[in-house]
Amino acid sequence: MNELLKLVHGVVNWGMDTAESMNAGVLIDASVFYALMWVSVLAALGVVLCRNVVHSALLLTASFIGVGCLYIYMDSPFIGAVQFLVYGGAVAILIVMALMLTRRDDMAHSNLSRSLFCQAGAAVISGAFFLCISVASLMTQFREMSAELGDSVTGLADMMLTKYILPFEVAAVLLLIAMIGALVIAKGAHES
Amino acid sequence: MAGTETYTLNMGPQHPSTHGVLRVQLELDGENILSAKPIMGYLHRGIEKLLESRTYVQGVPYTDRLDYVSSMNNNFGFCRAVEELAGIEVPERAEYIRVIVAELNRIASHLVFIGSLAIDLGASTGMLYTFRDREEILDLFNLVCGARMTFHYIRVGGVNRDVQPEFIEKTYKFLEHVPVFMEEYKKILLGNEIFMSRLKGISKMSKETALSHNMTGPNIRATGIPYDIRKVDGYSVYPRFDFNVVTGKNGDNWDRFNVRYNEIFESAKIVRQALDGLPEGPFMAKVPKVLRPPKGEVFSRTEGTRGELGFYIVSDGSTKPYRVHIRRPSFVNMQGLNDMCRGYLIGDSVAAFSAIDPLMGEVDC
Amino acid sequence: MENLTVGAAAEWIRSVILLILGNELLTDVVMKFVGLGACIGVILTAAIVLTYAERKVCAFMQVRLGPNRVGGRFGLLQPIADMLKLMSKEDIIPDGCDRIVWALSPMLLFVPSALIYGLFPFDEGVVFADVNVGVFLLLAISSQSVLPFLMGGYASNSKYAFIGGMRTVAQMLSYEAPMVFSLLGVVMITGSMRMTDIVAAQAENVWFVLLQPIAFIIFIISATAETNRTPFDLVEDESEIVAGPFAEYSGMRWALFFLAEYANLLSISILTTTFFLGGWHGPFLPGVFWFWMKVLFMVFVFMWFRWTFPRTRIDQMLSFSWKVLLPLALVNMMFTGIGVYVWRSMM
Amino acid sequence: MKTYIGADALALLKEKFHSVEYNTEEAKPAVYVPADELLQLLSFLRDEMGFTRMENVTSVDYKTYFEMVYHLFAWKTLDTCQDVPDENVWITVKVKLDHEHPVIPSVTSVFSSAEFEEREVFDLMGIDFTGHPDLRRILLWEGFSGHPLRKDYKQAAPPFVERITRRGH
Repeated sequence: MNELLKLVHGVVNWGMDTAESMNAGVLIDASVFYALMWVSVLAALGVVLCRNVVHSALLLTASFIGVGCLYIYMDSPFIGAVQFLVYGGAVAILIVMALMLTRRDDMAHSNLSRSLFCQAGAAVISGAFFLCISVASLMTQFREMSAELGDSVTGLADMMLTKYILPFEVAAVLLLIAMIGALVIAKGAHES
Repeated sequence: MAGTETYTLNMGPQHPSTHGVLRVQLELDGENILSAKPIMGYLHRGIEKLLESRTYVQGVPYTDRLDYVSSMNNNFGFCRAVEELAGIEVPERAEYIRVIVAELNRIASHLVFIGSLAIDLGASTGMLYTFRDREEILDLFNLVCGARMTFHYIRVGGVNRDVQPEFIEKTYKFLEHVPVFMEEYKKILLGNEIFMSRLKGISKMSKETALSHNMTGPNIRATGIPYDIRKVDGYSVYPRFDFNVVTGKNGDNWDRFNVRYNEIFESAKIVRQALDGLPEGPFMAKVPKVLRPPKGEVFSRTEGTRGELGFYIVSDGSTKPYRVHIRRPSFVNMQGLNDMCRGYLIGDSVAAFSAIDPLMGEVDC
Repeated sequence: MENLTVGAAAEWIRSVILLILGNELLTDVVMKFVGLGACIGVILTAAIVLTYAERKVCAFMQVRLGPNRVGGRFGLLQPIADMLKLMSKEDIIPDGCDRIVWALSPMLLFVPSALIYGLFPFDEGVVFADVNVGVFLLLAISSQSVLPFLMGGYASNSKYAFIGGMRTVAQMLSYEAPMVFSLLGVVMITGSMRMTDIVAAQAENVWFVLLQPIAFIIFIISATAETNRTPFDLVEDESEIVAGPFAEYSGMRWALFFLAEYANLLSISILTTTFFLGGWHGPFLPGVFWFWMKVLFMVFVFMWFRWTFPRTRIDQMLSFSWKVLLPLALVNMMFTGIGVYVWRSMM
Repeated sequence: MKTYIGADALALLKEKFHSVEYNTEEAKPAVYVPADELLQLLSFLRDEMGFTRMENVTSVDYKTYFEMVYHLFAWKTLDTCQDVPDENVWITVKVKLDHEHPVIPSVTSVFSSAEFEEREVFDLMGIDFTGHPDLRRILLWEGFSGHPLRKDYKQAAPPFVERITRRGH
């Protein structure tokens, strides 16, 4: 029995040593990151390439959730939860539901025009957008999160309710107006 | 801007809440019902045609299969029609026994109604309770005729056999039990806020609409019209008993429910009076072995549990009826379904199916 | 007594694994998987126990016996029989359905239901992931179960399923709001969104059900709605839309929906226990006993609702959420805020 | 109590509608009316004589001719009757129809409640109703041929359905 245990210990220790020498911690971290990244990116690609618009919308949700997981993986669960709740839980559902409720003759080919002209136009626009974003993010000097913020939630709360209270409230009012406007429009459509 | 579109939903014939094989074609705008079209005939067995090839006495068991929840009332109606046609005088004791079993069956049928309404509104526990108590009545019938579902107890000229003292004793016991279980339903169903809000003000029907659809039974009484054949025609020995015609006020589902709920008490009252005054004597009139009613025709109606049950029989003087037509209350009541559903939600349509209380065996005949 | 805690059990498992592996780091990694397995084990056990419990509770309410043939007088093996039945059933694929979406729906539905078990504190120190935004993350994850319902409803190519899917969205989105706001009261008193902190705060003072009775009621009601149980089971409403999104599923796929439903039932009971009933705390007995006693009591309460109430109508249900529960939750939150402020300035 | 319409009321009817016929010998004579005067008679009965309830609509096949049968009831005190069992008069109206092409005006314009019953008669007896809002088969399915309640109806042989066996033949 003891012999067997010793053998197992030996194998385990050898394995751990090898893993350490190969920098396994970093490797695992990176592989998880890349896995989540690929999920998001492939889902996003699927949004563009799918022929069925409902599938596109569902893949959009997958992409949102992948990004949310990335946030959580990068130690900011609050942002991740917000991503889940707002994008995965509300925005995506509304998009999917709106698409499902709209009837088409053939759901399998319901995505937008697939002519070469449209595709080229889309490629140019998205390429330009991608360029802008990447330039912007490359040129920005990212700072380490300052230690004084402490716990990310309380830090966020402090900032939002003191320093940035005005923009916060303005955004809230704006959303409220948008909501009421949407209600009014929807009501009008129903009556006509 | 693109408009919205309506769509058709076929509720039934296989659907948990259409009470058998009824199919209702709902025209829907979202969850709002624009129209409801009942489509029936899935249980059509041609009983009217079958009765033409049977003798009058052989025809009685077929009526059991019409409204199989209240077979006694159907037997009663058919036998009354045949007796009227053949001029048979039914002994008093038989009439009393008939009234007793018919009213007991009415209670049983209304209990099924309460239970099925409860389960359609999601309160499946309510159904189990009513079926538990209906079981007592079925046991009584088992005692009196040996059957629990299709009795064939009321025969042309009287009843199949006399009631035993044990039956009378147990029926008294059951009548004492009636207020007890009714109190229980009050607790679990009537007092429930959700139950109330699901029924009050839903499927409202005015007196005029109910009359124009020729609705009968609890459905018309719920609108406030005291139309009860037992009172209006005063057939059999009903005029001797003291009972009220229960009516509603608003003609909504709540009233339809309440009318049936309170009718149980009235029926219990009739049964008690009939038991108290049960006369001695024969339970069967002298009916010739081969019944040949004289040439002629008859339209006889009785108050079934679901409304006015009419039998139109044409005799050509032979042993078999020339033509039998059955005026089934459920069938005629179905005309009101559209009015009861239109403008309400899918959830209300289920309550409306229940409240109209159709029995497909009767609708399709 | 000390040895009866879950923590002690975990320590013991850890020591065994350590003995076998002989490496601290690897043992920690393995222990994470043991924790995962325990969470899944809780869900699967719950599905078995709760199906049996539901049948028995239902039978108790409905004056009948319930399962009494399979496995002795009390029908103890009934869940196993049910499981075998479900597994051996034919997998019917409806004609004209959106195959991929249809097949994914039950699996995806199970994911959020199972995932939130990682955030529950079962006992002193027994929590898979003690996140500092636990409450928030939990609500976020549980909100993800809307989409699978919608997918199932859409892909089944059936109008009943589709209506069910639409109802899910309306129902879950409207009841999420009062649920969140009712929990905010608890979070404000505790001053933390960490689940263990909330439990600890109740151990120090009183259970939050006493401090936040209105929030407790709102939470119970909206949790019932979130898990689609009577009186708010309009999604699977068998008397109107047959079974809603599940109408076209059979066999194991349906069993997954079923499993998710019971996982959700247990998780809302655990949530109620954690937020309002003091978690694992209680005198005399080890924490794990208290915890499961409270949870099972809550499960019983939810079953009680299910078997005694009729079902509401969709418009009544939505207006109840927006016109009654949400304002009530907001008012409750305001008063809690004032109370917390006054309390802190007094201290 | 249920009573049949009195002799003087019938005489009044005869006076109003000359084509109306009834057998004075019988105790409860049915009123025969030609098809084209049916609607006038029914509106008269409803509006002037208080026969507001069309309780029963049916038909009989007498091999050489069809007979439509209407049972009407006059329930005088529609709203007030609570406990007093009151007069309840009824009348049978009949229409004889040709056996080859039975056509009759629909009474739904006078008694809208007859809609389903007329559909039933159309379905099972094959009598055509002109002016009916929605004349379709009601109990039998659309593709059914024949009208089963006719005396000369012969049931068609059940269609031969090849038996499906496990081997596929």
